[in-house]
Amino acid sequence: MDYLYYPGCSLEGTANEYDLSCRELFKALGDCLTDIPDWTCCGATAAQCVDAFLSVVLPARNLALAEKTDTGLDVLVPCSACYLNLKKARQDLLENSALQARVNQVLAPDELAVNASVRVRHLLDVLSRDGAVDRVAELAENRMKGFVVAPYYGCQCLRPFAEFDDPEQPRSMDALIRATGADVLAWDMGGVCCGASTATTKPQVGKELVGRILDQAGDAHAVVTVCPMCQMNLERFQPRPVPVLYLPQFLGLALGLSGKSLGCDMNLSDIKPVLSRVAS
Amino acid sequence: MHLTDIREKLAARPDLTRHLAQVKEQMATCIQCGTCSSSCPNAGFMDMTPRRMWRAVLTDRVDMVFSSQTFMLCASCYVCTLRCPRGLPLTDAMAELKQVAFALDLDRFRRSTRFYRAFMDNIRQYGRVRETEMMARYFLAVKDPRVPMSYTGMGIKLMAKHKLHPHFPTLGPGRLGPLFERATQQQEQ
Amino acid sequence: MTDQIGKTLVIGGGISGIRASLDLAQAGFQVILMEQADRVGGLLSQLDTQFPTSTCGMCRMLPMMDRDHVDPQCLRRGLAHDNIEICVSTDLISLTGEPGHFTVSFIAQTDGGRQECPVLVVDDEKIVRDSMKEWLREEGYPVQTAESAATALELLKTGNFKAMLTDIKMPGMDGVTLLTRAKEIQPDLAVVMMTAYAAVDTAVEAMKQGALDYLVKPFDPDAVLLMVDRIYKDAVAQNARIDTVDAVILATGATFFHPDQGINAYGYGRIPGVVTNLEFERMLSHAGPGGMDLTHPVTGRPVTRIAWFQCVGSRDIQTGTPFCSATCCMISVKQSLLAKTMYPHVTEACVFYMDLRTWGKASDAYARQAEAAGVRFVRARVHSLAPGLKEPDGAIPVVWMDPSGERNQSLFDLVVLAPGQHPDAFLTGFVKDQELTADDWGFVRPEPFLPAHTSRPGIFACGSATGPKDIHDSVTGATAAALSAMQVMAGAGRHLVQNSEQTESPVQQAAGISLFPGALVIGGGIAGMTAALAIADQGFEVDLVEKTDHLGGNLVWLKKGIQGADDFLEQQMAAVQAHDRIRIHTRNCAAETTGRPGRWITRLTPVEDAVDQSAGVPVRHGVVVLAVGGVEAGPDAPEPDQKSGFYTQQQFQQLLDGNDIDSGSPLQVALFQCHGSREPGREYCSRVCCPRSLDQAMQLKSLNPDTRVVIFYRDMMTPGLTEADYTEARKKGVVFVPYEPGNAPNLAAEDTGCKVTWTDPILGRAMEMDADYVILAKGIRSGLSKDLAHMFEADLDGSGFFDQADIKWRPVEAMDPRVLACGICLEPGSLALTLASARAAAAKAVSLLGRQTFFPSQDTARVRSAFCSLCRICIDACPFNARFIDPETRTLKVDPLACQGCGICAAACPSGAAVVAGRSLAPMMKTIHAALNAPL
Amino acid sequence: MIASIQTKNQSITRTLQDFFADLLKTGAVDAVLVPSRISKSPYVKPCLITSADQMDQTVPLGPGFFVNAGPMVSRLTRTRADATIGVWLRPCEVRAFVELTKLRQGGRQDVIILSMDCPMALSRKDYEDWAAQGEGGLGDVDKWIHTVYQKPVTKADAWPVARACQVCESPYPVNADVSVMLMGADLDKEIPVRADTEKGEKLLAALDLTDNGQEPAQRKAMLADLTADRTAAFQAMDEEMLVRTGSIDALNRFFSACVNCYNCRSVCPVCYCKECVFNTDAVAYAPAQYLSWADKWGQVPMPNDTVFFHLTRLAHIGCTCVGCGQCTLACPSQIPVADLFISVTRNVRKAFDYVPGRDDAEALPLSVFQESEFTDIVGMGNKEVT
Repeated sequence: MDYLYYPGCSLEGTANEYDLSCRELFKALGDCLTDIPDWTCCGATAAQCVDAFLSVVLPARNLALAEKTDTGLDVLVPCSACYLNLKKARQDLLENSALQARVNQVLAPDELAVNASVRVRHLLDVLSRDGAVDRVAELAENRMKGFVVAPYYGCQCLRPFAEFDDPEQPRSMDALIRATGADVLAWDMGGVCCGASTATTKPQVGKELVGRILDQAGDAHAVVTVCPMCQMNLERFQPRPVPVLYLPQFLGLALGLSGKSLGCDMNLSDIKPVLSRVAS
Repeated sequence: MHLTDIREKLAARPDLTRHLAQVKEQMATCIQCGTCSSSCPNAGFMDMTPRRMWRAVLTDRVDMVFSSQTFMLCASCYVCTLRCPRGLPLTDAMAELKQVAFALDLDRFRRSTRFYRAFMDNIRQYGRVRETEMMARYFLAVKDPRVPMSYTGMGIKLMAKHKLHPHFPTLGPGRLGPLFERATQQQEQ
Repeated sequence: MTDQIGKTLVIGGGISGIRASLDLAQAGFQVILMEQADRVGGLLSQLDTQFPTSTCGMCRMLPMMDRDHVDPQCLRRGLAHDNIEICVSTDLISLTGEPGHFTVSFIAQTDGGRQECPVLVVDDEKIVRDSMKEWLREEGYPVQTAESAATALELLKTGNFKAMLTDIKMPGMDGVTLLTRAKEIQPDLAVVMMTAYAAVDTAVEAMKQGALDYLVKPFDPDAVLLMVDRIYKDAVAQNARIDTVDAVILATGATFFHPDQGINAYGYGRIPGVVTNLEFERMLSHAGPGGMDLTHPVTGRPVTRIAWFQCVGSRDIQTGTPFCSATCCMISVKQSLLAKTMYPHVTEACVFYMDLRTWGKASDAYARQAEAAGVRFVRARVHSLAPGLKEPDGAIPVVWMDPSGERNQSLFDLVVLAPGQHPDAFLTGFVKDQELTADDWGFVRPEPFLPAHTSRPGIFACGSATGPKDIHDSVTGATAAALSAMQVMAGAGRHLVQNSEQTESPVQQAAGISLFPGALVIGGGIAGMTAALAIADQGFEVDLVEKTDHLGGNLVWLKKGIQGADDFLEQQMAAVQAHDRIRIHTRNCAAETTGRPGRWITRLTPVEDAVDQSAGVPVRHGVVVLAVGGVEAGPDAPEPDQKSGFYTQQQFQQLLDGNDIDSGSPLQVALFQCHGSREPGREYCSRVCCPRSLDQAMQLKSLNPDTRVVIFYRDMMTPGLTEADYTEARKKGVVFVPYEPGNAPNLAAEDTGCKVTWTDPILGRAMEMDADYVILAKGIRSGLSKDLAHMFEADLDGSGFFDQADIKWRPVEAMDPRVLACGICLEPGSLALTLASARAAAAKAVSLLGRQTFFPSQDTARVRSAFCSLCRICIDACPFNARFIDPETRTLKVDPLACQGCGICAAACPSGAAVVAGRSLAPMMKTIHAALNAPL
Repeated sequence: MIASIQTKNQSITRTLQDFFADLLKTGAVDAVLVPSRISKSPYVKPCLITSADQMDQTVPLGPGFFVNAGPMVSRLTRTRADATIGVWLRPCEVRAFVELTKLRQGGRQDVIILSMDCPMALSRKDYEDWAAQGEGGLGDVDKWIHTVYQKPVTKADAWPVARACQVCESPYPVNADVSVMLMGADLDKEIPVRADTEKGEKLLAALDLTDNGQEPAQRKAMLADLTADRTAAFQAMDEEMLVRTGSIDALNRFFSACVNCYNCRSVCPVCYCKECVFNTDAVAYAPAQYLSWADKWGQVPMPNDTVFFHLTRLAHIGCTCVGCGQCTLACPSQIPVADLFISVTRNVRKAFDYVPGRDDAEALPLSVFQESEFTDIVGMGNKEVT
């Protein structure tokens, strides 16, 4: 299937390997990602804290761009924060026609209009529900057998929109991980908050929360994530070295793609154990 | 933080007083069950639990609300929103408190305020976030040498991984200045 | 003539349905009792014990008369009555008509029912196919699935499907094409389109091409079932049985919330040791899976630590349940008490609650009993559970926060969830089909002042169909509904089933006792008037006694606070006064009574200060209805006066009603709940004060939205749908402050007003207000005196209210069924409950008076006078006052209406003179014989 | 009030005879019921006497006790007698009468109960031997009296008293109108008499007795010692009974000599049924039934219902047995029936905290209905919540 692709700012910067691996993985799976032309920042956490209206306008601009492509394709978003902003704006615009009118007034001079018709989907939503599991299983040839993986979901892909998974007990990664031949660590920390941007401004928060999470990952050979913020925190505040990599990196490796093409040299955590595993 | 400071500042800003009243109204059906607070991953770092803070909102204790860091520590994980038996938009309301706090420009939240300002300026200018420049602006804005120091280690790491690009590729027509302006105008109408 | 015998359809065979059916059957009417499940008994089949008795007493519902016609065994195992036709596993197909002439068609599921309605589900998503299959199979439909249109078409060629549910968007052939092709194969096939993203346009297009309807994903199981039910009913309509009834009683009950629905924060079904309270009930049961011991369902080890979580699918917007389910608190109190007392190995029993709603009669004392037994009550809502992966024995860590914000953690072996009651699919469909008025949540909304009436004349409702209810309220409501059905049948000129005993031998007739054919109703409040009118309307004489000089009781001061009550009271008073079968005796009271129960001669005398002090009127009556009401409890100690702003609820209501509150500038008002209630001296919840305070608070807020209103409460008692008022008051800005006994807010009276100081438990800060008004909710005291109760051999309970034969199962009568009570001398309650109990009492009275003569049944005791030493040990031993010495013959006699057939007399009598038929000595003698003689 | 009656002729018997005569003479009572010899035989029975000069054959205190007078008083009071009757009863007879009044088999209105510290009783065989020693066919009653009241012993004058008396824990008046306090008194000089009720006061007043006496100084201590001895004796008997009747086999052996003469039932003061169930068809079986039992059990003792009969009686009088021992005295087969009955019933009573004869107002346990009691036996019950 084909998708419109909204990478978001992080994927152009600190989460570059997430971007690389996403594109590589979808290529390998035979899906086509088309970047939303001229996409801009969704407002991240900042807009919401500074200006409520702007926090709708910024994502709305991108939705309008997507609509303008007239492809009818779903928008695939790998970054959970971007996903939530886009999705929430879409929801607000759908439910509040007055708001939609106001936003359109702001967008009009740029020859843009939004009607919130495109669907916004998280990378994990797409991977877990659009048939990727079977294709991964086919291509991975059990390459990850004997490997134990801790799926870490974070918050914003699960909540507040319970779109594709159980927000209390997420499981959508299980089938994907198993499709590689790996085992899934049975833990409760998959949906527990890592501290998100609070950890950026208050490192002690990140240290404690990430510590709590990774303490439970004892038996796992690696932790996989689907959010740049989570990835950053989990790599930055490790109580002891654990390989943390993005889900598409992990799936890509399982499919036999090269570590380099998946940006595996860019991870802050030491993911050599995973790489050597695939090499052998 | 003195009660009078906040009261005075609020008195000068009827829009914010209204905003606060709206937040209070949104929270009116809170039954103080504490689900939010025992769910909150950051509750341990907060000087008062979310429940106590909401109670302060509902009993008009603005002094307590804004002398607390609680809402600033909200990481938007939405667990409380998910679980609140009254279906209250707790996470969104936290953000609204942040908005009020920023608009009041309270000293105690200077670091956060400056950070988010720097962020928004960055978007306004480039359309997308240029992380390196944004941080530099932020460090300048807080005017506190300890702040950049605390990020040095991380910066070096990121640099080593080629994740910080001092020269970000220029974006064509993506500048959002006019859009920001129009949004501001729209709100003022 | 059979066709003239009154007949009522009762839908639902749970507690309410059985109660209503029995009431009608005993009164001599015919009943069709229809139940979808394969047995009657409803929820009770799974409950061994009930609060606040810790026993099961369901058999106490069995009739006091007509016992020979009823299976004398345990009601939980079944029911049989000559006048009740029981149709289990039966589906209602249609119901049309009007009072006195409803046409009902129904069909047995096993007999041309759902089995004959195979369903084909077509979807490319396996999860959709599987879950649809599971839902439909559970309801008894045969289901086949197809993953593509092609497979579906193959199946359609071979199978005789009645319905096809198909996805629209599928790889290969899409749903709309499938529809067209399917219709070619089987033109009468009902096709429902399923569409994922509200692609309504396509679905509507499909309907033009012959689809019956469409469903939008994600599906609500209830919506799917309703759709298939509709198809099924159309398909089998021609096979259904058709009958005619005069009235319909809807007693479908409610369904329990499934804790694994929604976010399932408590991990039900995922974490071993998390069970529902019904599952726990089975574990507690000696007949349950654990046998005599309470063991963990997975590890099999004896359970030592148990936690109960309240409000699972109740008081939770997230599960679509803004209301309280009314019973769960007490179920948990009961279960924790039983677990703690029955099993020494249970060391920790802990109930986590938000408000402990012990509003029922004796419930508060029951909760204290649990507390005394060591049950821990924690006011906290636990947010979620995670399996105790790190705990060696699989214990579940429970984390909660106390009011101060302190985090606590304890380990538990079992967590028992108390799921709430929700309207079930049948009710939803019925409400829609019959166009009944329902509330926002789908419960049937009763007509004002007619607790059992729906918006459709002739269709009545009781039990949880009208909102979550406990057994007590359900049973009362069911009997009230039976009265309404009786009224319809009487109005239609229907007759009773011929009384079978009247044809029996003259010897037995001679042994019967007959009642005086009239009723004495004591108390001229709304309860007394309602009962009197209902009894008189059915053709019996009524003497209505009122000690004051006017009728109306408490409603006179309450009426302004209740919408429509003013007119209602006027109407009732006029009707009573105009009724030619009702004699009103104001300024009178019952002075003394002579004669046996049922043949009472009660002398009415003017009250002491009445001008007319004549000797009094003797009234002969067969039943008595005590409806003397109650009053707002007075001050227990001298209290500051109204100058300092102190008012009781009643006083303040009068102030509000008289527009005597100057709220031009915002006021400060404190409402103080449980003032002198639920503590030693008045150890019960009066049930009316919390709703009244909410009402007064909202009135104050609407007078001036800036008025500061603070309600100090212990547990807000807003069970059931009244929870909505609680939420509404919060929305209006009323502040609620909980307090514990011993930590009540301090009231310091000042010259004008009162300074109220307290510590807010959440804020942890000292707070104060200069209150203009302090309103004390003092609760209700019963107006029933011991003397009056004893006059009719009834008694008061520990709180001074009428002592019922059984709190739950015989809620409006004394052990002697001829002594009835209603209104707030029976128990504190709302106007709706008072009207329900009054109508229930009237139903019981009408039923008794309609029969007049009663004969011993096979279950009542008898006397073999030849052996009787007249030692009276049996009279003393009989708990029901059923045995007496006939002064004329100097022999011992048994009153068949009072006798419960318990056999205590037979046990007490040494000479074998007291016997209960059907309970022979022989088997016991044989056992002893064998024990003594058998070789060792 | 406590009055002192001067001892006449150093004979307690004589003094009491005069006392009864005075009761009749003064009109304080219309009749007295006192044990009296029948036709000069050694056997005594309660006799109803209305004439003051008929006192010489009466034996107010002695070891002869062949009928419990409780049911006799019940017979005299079942309906109103239109007369006042003074009844002279041993403590266990008072107890029996009180139990019967609770069962509506008599009433206290027409009687004045006079009771005494118990002189105890001998078994029939011992009594006959004792009687044969004395003059006029009767033993030395006054000597017996002096022996039993001067020293608290369970064996009087070398004669072993009946087992029921050996274990009796309340050998002193309870619930009487007038109590004669013999224990420890200086019987050569006086007999202290205490009025316990208004009726008793009136009676003593009618005899011009005044409040000039006092309870013998040693009486309380002596009774306490006596009771302690007897409690110990009871415990020994209780243990013995457990061994002798603790299994069905042992129980069958214990009653093996029983011939269903029903004497024990006839003399039992608290067996009050109008018609005993054992006289009815309930225990009359068809021949085929006996034969089938014989097939099943190997043998059927005839009569068949002996143990069953005793068990039934145990059930019926479980709470009311007054421990008078008449059943043993009456048994032709020398079965110590009372030993078993006293042992069992005293334990039953303990469970209900009931003491027969203690108090008129104390209700019979079987006549009291409680929804919740003995929950360990009958299961859960929780009615008392309000």
